[in-house]
Formats: sequence, C-alpha cells, structure tokens
Amino acid sequence: MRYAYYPGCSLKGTGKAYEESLLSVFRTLGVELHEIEDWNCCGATSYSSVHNSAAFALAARNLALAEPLRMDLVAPCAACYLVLEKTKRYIRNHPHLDERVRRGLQAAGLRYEGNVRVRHPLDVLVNDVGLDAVRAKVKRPLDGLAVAPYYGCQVVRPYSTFDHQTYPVLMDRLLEAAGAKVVRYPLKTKCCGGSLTGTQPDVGVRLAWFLIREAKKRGADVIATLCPLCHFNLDSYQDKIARTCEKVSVPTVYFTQLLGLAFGHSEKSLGLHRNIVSAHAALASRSLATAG
Amino acid sequence: MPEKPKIAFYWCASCGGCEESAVDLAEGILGLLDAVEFVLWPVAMDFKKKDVESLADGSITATFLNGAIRTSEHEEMARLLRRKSRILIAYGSCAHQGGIPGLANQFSREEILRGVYDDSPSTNNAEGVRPRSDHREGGFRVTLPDLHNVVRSLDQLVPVDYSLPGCPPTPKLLGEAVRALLAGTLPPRGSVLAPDVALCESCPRKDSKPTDLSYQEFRRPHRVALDPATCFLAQGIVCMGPATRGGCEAPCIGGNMPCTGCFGPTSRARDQGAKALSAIASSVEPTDDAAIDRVLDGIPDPIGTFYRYGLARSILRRKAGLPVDPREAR
Amino acid sequence: MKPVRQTIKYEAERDPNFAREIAAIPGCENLPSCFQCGTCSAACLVSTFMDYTPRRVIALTRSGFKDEALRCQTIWLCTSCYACTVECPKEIQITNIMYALKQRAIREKVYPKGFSIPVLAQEFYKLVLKRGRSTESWLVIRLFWRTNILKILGMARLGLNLLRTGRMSFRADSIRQTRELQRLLEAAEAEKGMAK
Amino acid sequence: MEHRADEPRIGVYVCHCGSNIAGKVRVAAVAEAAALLPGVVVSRDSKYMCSDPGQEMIQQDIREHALNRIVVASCSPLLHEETFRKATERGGLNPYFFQMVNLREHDSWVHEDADAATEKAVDLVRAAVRRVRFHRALEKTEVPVHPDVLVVGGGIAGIHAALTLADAGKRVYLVEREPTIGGHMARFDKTFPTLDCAACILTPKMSSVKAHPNITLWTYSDVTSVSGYVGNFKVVVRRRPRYVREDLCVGCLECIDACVYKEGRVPDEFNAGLGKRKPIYIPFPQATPQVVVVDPASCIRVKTGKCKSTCVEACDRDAIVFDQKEEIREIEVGAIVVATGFETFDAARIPQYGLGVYDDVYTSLQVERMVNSSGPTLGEVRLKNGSTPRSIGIIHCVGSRDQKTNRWCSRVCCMYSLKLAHLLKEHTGAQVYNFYIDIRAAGKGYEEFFDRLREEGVNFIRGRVAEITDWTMTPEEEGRLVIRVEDTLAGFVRRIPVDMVVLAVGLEPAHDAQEVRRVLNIGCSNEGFFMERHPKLAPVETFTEGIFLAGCCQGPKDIPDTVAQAGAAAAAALALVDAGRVELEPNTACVVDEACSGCKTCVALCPYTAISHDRERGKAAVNGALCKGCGTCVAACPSGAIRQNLFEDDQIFGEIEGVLVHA
Amino acid sequence: MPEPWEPRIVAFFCNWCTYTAADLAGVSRMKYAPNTRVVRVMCSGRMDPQFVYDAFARGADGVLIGGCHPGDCHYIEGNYKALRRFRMIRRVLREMGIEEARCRLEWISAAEGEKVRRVVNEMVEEVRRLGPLDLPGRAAEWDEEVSAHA
Repeated sequence: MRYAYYPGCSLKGTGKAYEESLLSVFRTLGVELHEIEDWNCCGATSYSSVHNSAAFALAARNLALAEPLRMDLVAPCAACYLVLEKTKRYIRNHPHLDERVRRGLQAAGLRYEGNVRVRHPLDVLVNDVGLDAVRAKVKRPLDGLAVAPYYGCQVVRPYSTFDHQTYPVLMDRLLEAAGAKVVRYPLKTKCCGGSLTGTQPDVGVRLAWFLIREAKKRGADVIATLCPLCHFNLDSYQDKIARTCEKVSVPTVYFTQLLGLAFGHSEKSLGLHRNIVSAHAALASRSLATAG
Repeated sequence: MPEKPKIAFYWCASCGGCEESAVDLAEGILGLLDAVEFVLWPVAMDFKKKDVESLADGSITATFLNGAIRTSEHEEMARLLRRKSRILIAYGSCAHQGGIPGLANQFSREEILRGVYDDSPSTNNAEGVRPRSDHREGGFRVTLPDLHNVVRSLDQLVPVDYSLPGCPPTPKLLGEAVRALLAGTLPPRGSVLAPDVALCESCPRKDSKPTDLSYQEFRRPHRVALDPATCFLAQGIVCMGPATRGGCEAPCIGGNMPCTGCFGPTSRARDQGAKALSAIASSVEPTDDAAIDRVLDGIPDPIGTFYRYGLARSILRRKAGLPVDPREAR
Repeated sequence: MKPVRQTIKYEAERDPNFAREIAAIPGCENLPSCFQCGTCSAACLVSTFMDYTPRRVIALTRSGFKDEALRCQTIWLCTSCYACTVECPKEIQITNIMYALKQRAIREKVYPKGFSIPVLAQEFYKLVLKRGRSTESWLVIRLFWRTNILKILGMARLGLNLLRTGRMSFRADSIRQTRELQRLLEAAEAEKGMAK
Repeated sequence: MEHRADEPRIGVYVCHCGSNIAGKVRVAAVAEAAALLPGVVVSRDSKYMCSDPGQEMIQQDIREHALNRIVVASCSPLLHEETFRKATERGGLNPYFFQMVNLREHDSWVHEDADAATEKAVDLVRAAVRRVRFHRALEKTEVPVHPDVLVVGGGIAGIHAALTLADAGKRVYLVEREPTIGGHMARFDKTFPTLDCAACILTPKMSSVKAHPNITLWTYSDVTSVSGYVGNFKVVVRRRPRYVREDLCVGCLECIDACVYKEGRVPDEFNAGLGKRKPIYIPFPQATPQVVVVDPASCIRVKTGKCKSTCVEACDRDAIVFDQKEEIREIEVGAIVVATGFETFDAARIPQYGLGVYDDVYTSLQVERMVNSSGPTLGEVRLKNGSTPRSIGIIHCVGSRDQKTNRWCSRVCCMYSLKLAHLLKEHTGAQVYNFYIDIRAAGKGYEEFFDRLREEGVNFIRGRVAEITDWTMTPEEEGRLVIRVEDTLAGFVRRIPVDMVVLAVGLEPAHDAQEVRRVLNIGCSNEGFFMERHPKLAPVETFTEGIFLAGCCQGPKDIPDTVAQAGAAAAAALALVDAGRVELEPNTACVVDEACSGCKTCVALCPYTAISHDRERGKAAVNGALCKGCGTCVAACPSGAIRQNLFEDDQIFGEIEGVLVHA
Repeated sequence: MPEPWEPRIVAFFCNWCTYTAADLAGVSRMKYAPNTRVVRVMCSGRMDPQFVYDAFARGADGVLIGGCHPGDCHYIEGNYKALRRFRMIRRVLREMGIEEARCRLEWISAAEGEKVRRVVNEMVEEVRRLGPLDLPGRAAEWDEEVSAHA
C-alpha cells in the first residue's frame, strides 16, 4: 500500500510524536508514505479568516503537488485533512472559485485536475489495512488499558464520510483490536478549544478541562487523540487547568502511539517521551511501559 | 380520327431500370404504341430537346419522368416537360422519393466529387482533374451539366400530378396507369398510383408473423440462412414491408429478401423511415439504455436501412451540417 | 448604576444588502433558510462564552445588522469545529458564515482592538505568505508582541516544556518556492475583470 | 349567414385570470395576434374565462358568429378543460371542438420576462388554433359502474369511509393488513384537545364495521393487484393464514393462557415494544375481529412443527388450525378508497437523542401506551429503575422539519406533545418541559389547549434540542439525562437535567408506500405520500380515476381532518358508483380498417391487450372498452393506420407547426 | 435590427407525470427559461419519431420528451417504448448531423416540478452552447440552387 503524504506544519513541530508514531506503525503494517515535495501550510482555520479564494489556492497548491503521484494523499492533522478536503469540494462545486484557484496555480506554474483523494490515517488503517491485519501485528495487547477515544472535530466533520459525524466509532474499534478497553465517552467529538487555548485561554483552557475531567470521571487511563492540536491542548495545559479550574490529570496520547505500543515498539520510537504529562505511569500500571 | 394522346418518357438521375420496366410491358407495349404518340423517349427513340421545346405548352398529354433531380440538366428538362405536359407523373422511386441517389444527401458535393474523382480505389487522377461545367481550351468551349448540392424528388422541384412508385414500378401498375390515362379514369390529382395499404397485407409470409414479436437482436440477411417461409421480422431481419406501400407483388420476398421500402410510405405517414423505426424500436425487448443499445447495434446503418429510397423526401431531407458548395460559374 | 441605553433599531441602521452579499459567498448559500431553532447554539461548546449565540449572529446577519454581526466576539470565538454545521436541520453551513463574517470584519477593520484572535489570523497569514509554512514559536512571539507583551511571560513555562520535549524550535521553517507561492496567492485574490 | 361546414370558424379567448396571467403576459396583445391567424373569427381577452360571464361569452359567440371551433387560453387543462368543453357544448357545438392553452402554469407563473412570456403565449395560442382545425366531433363513451367499493386500510380513515359507504347501502370490502382494524388511533390514550378517550370513541366504530351487513372485513390481508379501470376494477386480495378460523374463534383467549410459553416473549407491536406478548395473541382487548392470531415468526409449532400444541387442546371450538393456507380472493369493485395510513419516524436515526442508548428515552407512541390504563404499565408512568420521574422533557419535531430526515412538518406532533405533557403531568406531577421550534396549534380549540397547558405550569422552551447526554456538569445533573438546548427567546444556551425524555416523532409514508402505489397505479409526491389530483380542488381524487385517498397516506393530518377526508373520499366514491355509469374520455385509439395491413406490430405493444388481430380479415381491431388511450400503438403503427381521438397525428403536427412557424 | 437568437425547444410532455410536474412548477412559481413550448400527449409512448423530426425541420433547436419514471408509467410501460424509440432516434439524428444533445428524454414524475425547471434550464443552456440548428434556414439555402430558376 502506497500513499502520498502531507505531514503539515504541526507534525514537524509540536506534533512530532504523531509523525514518529504514525511512520513507525505504518512501517510495521507495510504502508508506504511518500512525502510530497516542497508542500506548504494548508492555511488551517486562520487563513480562511482573512482571505477566501487565496485560502483555497494555498491549500490547492498541495493538491496540485500531490496529483502527479497518482496516490491517495494521507493527511494526519485534522485541520490539514479538513482544509484539503474542503478545498477539493469547493473548487469542484463553485466554478467561480475554481477559476480563481486555477489562475493562482497557473501563476505558480501548477495545475490541479481534481483527482486527489484525501485520506486520514484512521480511515486508511480501518478501511485499507483492516482490523484483521492490525490484530495480526499485535504483540503486546493493551490489556485492560482504559482509553477515552477522543476524535475532536475536523477529522469527522463536516466532510468525511468514513465515520459518523457526531458519534464516530472507528478509533474505538481500532483500539479494541489492539486490546484496549474503550470507555463510553460522550465528549468524543466536542471541541478541544482549538487555538483559543492560546488566544483566549479563559475559554480554550476550560474546554480542555471539560474533556479531561469527563475522561477521568469515566475511568480513562489515557485519552487517545488523532489530531496534533487536540493533543497539544489536552497535554500542554494541564498545569494551567490545575491552576485555574480543577486539579485533574489524564495523559493524552496519539492513537498511533497506542497502536505502536501494542505492536511492541519502544516508547521512545513512538515519541512518548515528548509528552508533557507523561503517560509512563498510566502505561506502567498496566504493564505496558517500555524502557525509555 | 381524333389525335392520339402525346406521351413523353424521360429519365433524370436513375439507373435505367424504370425505362426497362416500360419495355417489360412486353407485347402490351405494342398496343400502347398504337394508342399513343410518343413525343420524347430518349432511350428508345431519336427525339431532341428542341423537338419538345417546339411543342406548345400543355400539348403533351402525359410525361412519365423517372430519376431524381441531381443536375442542372435534370432541373432544366423537368421544368421544360412540366411546362409542356398536362399531366406529369413521377415514375419510379427516384422521381417519387429521391430513390437511391437521395442517399447522397448524407454528403456534401465536395465529398462526392472527391470520392469519385480522387479517392475511389480504381481512380488514377494524379492531376486532380474535376469535371467543369464550362471549359475552354484551344478556342473550343465544352459544357457539362452542373452537379446540384442536393438531390431532390421531382415534386420538390415542380408540381407533380401523379406518382407511380417502385424500383422499378411493376408493369402491372404501369399498365393500369396507362389504361386509366387513356380512359380518363385517373384518380384525383396528387394520388400515388398504387394501393394505399402496407405491403404486409399482400405478403405471402403474412400468416407466419406472430402477434407477440419482440426483438432481442437484429440480424443481417447476408449473414444468416433465411427461412424461405417465415416473416423476416420474426427472424430478426429488418423488413420495411409494414411501413411500405404495397402493390409491388412482393418480388423481393419471393426472392427470399426482405422489403427495402422502394414503394415509399402510405398516404398517412409523412416519413417512411420514422414510422419503420418507430414500429421496430417499440418492439425491442430490453428496457434499459445499455441493453437497448446492444440490440439496436444490430442495425448499423439506420439511414441506409430506413431511408434507402426516401431520404431526399424525408422530413429531414439532408444531413444538417453539410455546406452548400459554390458551383461552377455558368 | 449602568447608564440606560436605547436599544430600538431604525431601518437606517440596517444594511439591506448585507445578507445577500454574505449568502453569495460559496458555502453560505443557505443563510436565508434559517428558522432560528438554536440547534447551532446548543451544539456549540463555545457558545456559552459568546456575546451573541451563533443563532443570533445568523439572525443579525440575515436582517442586515452588519455592525453587530461584524463587531461581535462570537465570530472570533468560533473554533471551526463544524458541530453547528452538521447538526443544522436546514443544512446551513454556519461555520462558513462565521468565516465570511471574519473576512469581512478584517477587511473593514471592525474587530475589537487588542483582541488577539484576529491578530493571530493576520500574523499567521503574513507568516505563511512569507515562508509558506507556519512555525508556532514565531507565531506566538509575534502575536504577543502585537497584543500584550507581558502575557508572554505567562507562556514561558509552556515554551520551556515544549523546548524540553523537542517540540519547538526557533528556526523558522520555510518552503523553497516562496516566490511562486506569493505569485499564486496574489493571482488568486486579484480581481480580474469582475465587477465589485 | 351561412357558412360551409368544413370551413373553420374559430373563437379565441385569452384569460387574464385576474393578474395571474395578465400580470406577466400582455393578454390584449395575445388576443390581437390571435385575431390575425387564419380561421379566427373572434378573438377576445377576458378577466376570468372560467366565470359565468366568461363561459356565457363563448356560448353567445358560437351562436352569433357561427363559431365551430373554440380555443381558450387560460390555466392548465387538467383544471378547467372540462369546464370549457361544457361551455362549448352549451353553445351548441360538440364539446371536442375545443382546445385549451395553458398560459398560467406553463407561462405567466414560471417566466420573469414579460416580452418572452407574451411571445410564448402567442406561440401556444397559434398552436392551438392550428390544432383545433383538425378536431372532430366525438361522443363520450359510457360504461357501467360496479356498485361495490374497496377500502384499503382499516385505521380511523378506512373505518369511517367504509361505514359511510356501507350506511349508504353499498357493499364494501375493507382490507387491513394487521390482524385487527383500528390503526394508530387504537393505540392512543386520549385525543387532543378535548381529551376524549380514544378507545371510547373508536371502538364503537370498530364494532360497527364488524357488525355491518354491508361490510366484508378482511384483516391480515393484502391487496396484491389491481387491474381494470374506473368503475370496473378487478382486485386480488391475499389473505394470510392466521392459523385460527375466524368463523369459529370467539375470542375467549383460553388458547393464549394455554400456550407453552407461560410469559410473553415477543416485543408487543401494539404497545410499541414496551410489553411482551406470546406467539398466540390478540393485539389488544378490543381488537376487531375478536379473533386470536398466531405469529408464525415466534410460534414453535409453525416454525418447527414440534410443540405440545396446548393451544389446540385448550380451544373447545377447534378454531386453531395449523394447516391453514393463504387464500387468494378476487373481487370486482367500481371504486377504491385508499387509507393505508402512515408510520412514525424511527428516532434511532438521530443518535444525538439517545433512543436505545439511554434507558429513559421513549418515543411518543410508547408514552401513549404507558399512560394508557390498559397499556403494559396499566397507566403507571415509571422509569426503568422503577421510580417516578420528577422531570420530563418532551422534544418536538423529531424527524420533522429537518433536511437530514424529513423536511415536512408532521402537523400533529405539537398538539399530541401538548396532550402528552398534560397527561404526564397529571400522572406524575413532574416538571414537564416542551422543547419546540414553533407551536403549530391551528385547529378548533387547539390554541385554547395550549393556553391551558401554560396555565398548568408546563415549561415551554423555544429551541431545538441539540443533544441528550449523560455528560454531567453539576451535582443536580448527576445520574440524569441532560438536555442541551438554546432557549432562543431568552438568548442563551441551557442545560436541563430530566429523568425521562419523550421524542415526539414525526409522520412518514408507510415503508411500502411505493409498492402500494405501483399496485394501484397512483402517484406519490416527492416525500412519498400519495398524491392527490389537485391540492385544492381535487384533494381526495388521484390521477387514476375511481381511486380516492383518505387520511395520512396522503400526508400528515390529525383525527378530525382524517375523518373529514375519509368522509369526502367516501362521498366521491359513492357519487361514482351511485351514478351507475361513468363517462370515459374518448381519447381511445381505433384502427382505420381499410388502411390496416395486418402487420400485427400494434398487438403486442398494447399493455391492456385491447388490440386483437382478426385472422379472418387479416386486420387489427381495438377494443374501445379496454383501450385507455395512451397512444403507443398509434405512434408505432408503421403505416399510420391507427388513429387516436383527441391526439390525432394531424392535430399534433398542427401544434408543432403552430409553435414554430411564426406567422 | 435582427433579434438576438434564442433557442427554441419543443417539449412533448406526458399528461400524467411530466405535464403535471410542469403544472406543479407553475403552482410553485418556479422560474425557468421561457424557451420551451409544451405539446401535451397522454403518454410518452405516443411520441412518434415523425414529431421529433418535424419539430426540427420546422425550426426547433431542441426537442425535449418527458415521461414518467421507469416502472411508474400511468399506462404501465409506454415510457419504455418511448425510450427504445428515443435510443434509435438519437442515432438517426447523429447520422443526419443533428447533435444528440438537441434531443433529450427525461423521466420527470408529477412531484418533480423542480426537475422540470432544472431540465429545461439545462437544456436551454446546452442548446444555446450548440447554437441555432435552423433547419428551415438551411433548407432555404439548399433550395437557392433551384429557386433561382423557378
């Protein structure tokens, strides 16, 4: 299985551990990723706040770069995934916008014909690789590890069709395949606060608090996420939450890190040492910690 | 003794078969020669155009004109004979419907000339010589009739009083027409001098056609062994009989070939091909696009099939996109 | 005591074209069909912090109260989680309408001064325009530089944590073809033979 | 003044239809243009052609100007063709010397540009003028009408229609697919706004059906095919085996007690799954007929043949017969009333509302049964844990007014939600919250009922609920269901903890409405409800003459409206069968004998086997009584030997020429 | 000054489905292009290929045939007969130099007023792109070679 790969800015920065664990897990499962050359920022939510057609042109440059590879394009970051998918749909459905984007691409010597399929790793793992293939690679099942499956928003909405938009289940199934005990977590698609944690901490940090508190209440050992921003918000602000809201702590890990653990990879190779709120103790309590 | 009726025979774009059909009257022709006076019959007798021109207008009792209108000469002669004749009869499929020459309305004049003078495999014309209507060389002037862009039936050029259909018309119908002419018992002007019921009525295989026919495929007569007693349509062979005027005595059917439609439509149909298509396509068996198309693929040349004789006088007449090529200067 | 303020609205305060202009933006087409059921507000986790609920922003936009719609905090607090959009029974893409209002507010420079969210958006925009990628450290520094330089001290601990775990660096990332990218963005925004 | 009979003398009348046409089409200009067309003797425009003066004008002109052809350019012929044909006839002409032009539905209402609309109007009038020249005098054919009537569906609509017809002396077949009649209404506790006991008003009518000498009641039966035409339908009914002889069972219920299952095991359909029943059961105490039924899906005897069959022993009338087979009945009727009802929306399609996830989320139909004193809880409202709810949320518009599920308003949910609020409050004393988008209380006494509920202290919160969750934030929320909603009138989001949630589910077409529609050859509107012939003027008629609609199969409606419509449908059916004869549109095909070659192309193409081939004469012949006038054979006849009245080739060619040849 | 060309489309609508749908579009006040002229037939099965050719020959730029959806024909299966003829008519038209897009068959149920609007608008735009067919004009041009001598 071969895919084009669009890491996005976060996976090279704050979300490094996501990339490390994703590549590690994909390698084990025989999934090849080909990073597209000279990709640029997708624009995320901020760019659309400033300019409309430029935001789509910005994202479309990545689609144009990926198209000649003739492979599905994997975008692990929720914002990148959404923006690329949204761009694809918008230029297909709005001729006026299409014309502007085309003009922009042309100015950069590029063209995009609308043939790139954008995929999230969760979709790839469940629908292309398959749960059976995942199960087959599990060496050290996540026995009894209680996981709050946290999907966040932009992977499941509004465009993706591979799972339910409010009550998705695929990550639940995937983690169960790796042996985890998935807790019922009604906040699984609620907002983590997005960039508000930085810009409007009185709001953003409270949202993160809701999520952590409910995970704790439901007995989760860890929260599993599939978006670098969700991870950042839940992992990096727990001291602030303790100061401003409530002292409550649950480590947050990427779903790929949990899969990697189940596959027997080391914590270090999965980037688990990069967590601010270490998951080591929680994993150790279930005999899942590996030597750093 | 009263003057004998003056009769003219003339041919335009035709194969000569119509003229032959007059000869096929056999001994009947002798009586005819007694009863009438021929004033023009180029294929049989030596008259000149100026002989006709010298006649008073309306002095010919009846002209039997066969062949389609294809060239400036045809046009000129048809107009001349119309003027001189009291009754003008479109004789045979070509004059009646445009006939086989009418199929040329699928092509432009240039395409036809190129096909005949350049592209045909048996042609060696390195200099690219084309016929010219007016050619001068060494002080001599040579003229040729000019090729029209469009093939026409006779009634598309001049008013026609009667049509006698067929490729060629049968001696029986010709004989009846002449008798009626001589006896003054012709039907109202505009009539087609043949029965107004489709061929099936008199088809020898009529009873072998089932009432619940539906087509799963069409076959072509040269590819299959044809049952000599069964309705062609029942064998999956396109037969124009249901959409074609009867009166031909079904010689094709007798020769184990399906009707190709030379007698044209009945008076109640405006477009023979459309009606044949409607009847046949309605009874195709499948109900979805792809499967219907697969069945219809068995009729690879719908124009040649449904409009073999009638294209020039069909509703659409000529392929729409074709240009009108400029003709040679007169 | 708070001074008493008159809250009646006169027709002259309305921009009658506003709703049509917003609805003309791709993705905002269904704006007119809102029947004010409030599902968007209730589906939104942030709505409890907003000055107007999303439903009211839609109502204000649709009725042409442009000033209120553009000056409100609501549009800047929207985190684009799309919960409203997928729950709306009239299939109004509320998130897109929020974007449209944000763009308009920036264009008309009517956002709350010192409010850091639009500043972030613009700084992000500039950074990406210049380098093609965003580098979080740079972005944060510029953001606080323009809003409240003192606040950066409160972020020091987080910054140190990120540096410690190797998740942040001060080296600004960049793509190679920055010139081409700038041309691309300019060409896409340029008005070409279009009536405004 | 004498005129040659064959010379067309055409009168053209262009209608303003108030401003409906004249607001867009310049009618005077159209009339002026028509006046110049060949054959047109009189051309006028008039405010309302369908009014008495309009019709009178036609009659007068026919007499004064010796008109022999009439063209009226107004609305759709589907609306007023008959009106103007009659006016033409009253003027002394054969009514078929008339042609109608549709300037309203097809022109003024759908085009914005007045010039283009006027040009189109002139074209259409020209087409009609050219067409009408070729019209011929025709006679309507009359056929006898079978006096019996079929009613499909035994809910309140079907019951009322059947009784109305039977009381008028007609023989009625009432076919119901469930084991009992009664439909949804039998499951309701009280009816709004009067709070009458539903069973008290319905069960007497159910008994009357059973007892009526003119009604043949077939329950547990389906209509499998309908053929024929108005006045003369042939209907095939399949009677499924209930393994109990209806003629012998007296409803003593001994067999149910005797069943080898000591307790009910199967979710009870009648109680919306709240209770359990046995494989042999009676749907509810007042079921009609009072005959038990064996459910083949759960009865061991039917499934395996191995059972002690204690039920058979218990029946001293030997009514239980496990070798019963399905029966096919063929009947002939003159008219059909369709009253096949509705289904409620499956609330599990909206997972945010937690049906099937949380214990105490119920559908409105379940609550109807719960508050009913003969229901599974004997009228006790209890939570799954056995306690009485202290607060209850009723959510309106579940599966209604929602693009993702059903776009339409289900019309009855507001009022039944108010009713349930009242009943729940009465039964439990709980705080009741109604969450609504709009309250639609347009009916006699409805708004007053709404007033009463407010006085009773029911909380009304205007907002559509986004989510029901067990995610709690405060101590009072612990262990309860939290409803998240914007109080749109107050302008903020609220979280309201409740113990019980009621989902006011909307109304949907029955799951097999499309199949029923095909069997009956009637139309469905986009959402799947059966379509009436005209939304205003023919609300119970369908596009198939002789088939009428009653109740919610046509669209959501409450009981009063349903009964009213059922009465109307019964009256329409009665008017048809009582007349004894029906006129058929004479648009049938006929073979021109001398022109037919006997090629047989047409024979197989006729879907009604109306064309036969006469071997003797070697020609085809159309049976006018069987022909329904589709014209397929006419188009297919390769020699043009078949004609269709009202749609002759020349008439259609005339129209084509008219719209294209700009005079 | 010559008027700007507007496509002329002759539509043959069956009485029970498509004609009624067009009525519904009217009752719903949907706006669509004014270029069609509807000829009512009882069933799409009444569609004689001669009508299609005649409409083109008299100056139509497009012909639209509307019938009930497959399986929903008021006359059971007239629409299938229309479909079969239509598939063959398109072949003949293609051979005769008339673009296939100029002749269209659509299934439009009585409830689909919106589809009438969409199909008419689409077809008008498609035919507009193709330009005038103008068979009468072409025929007049063809006949100049003989009319000059008449």
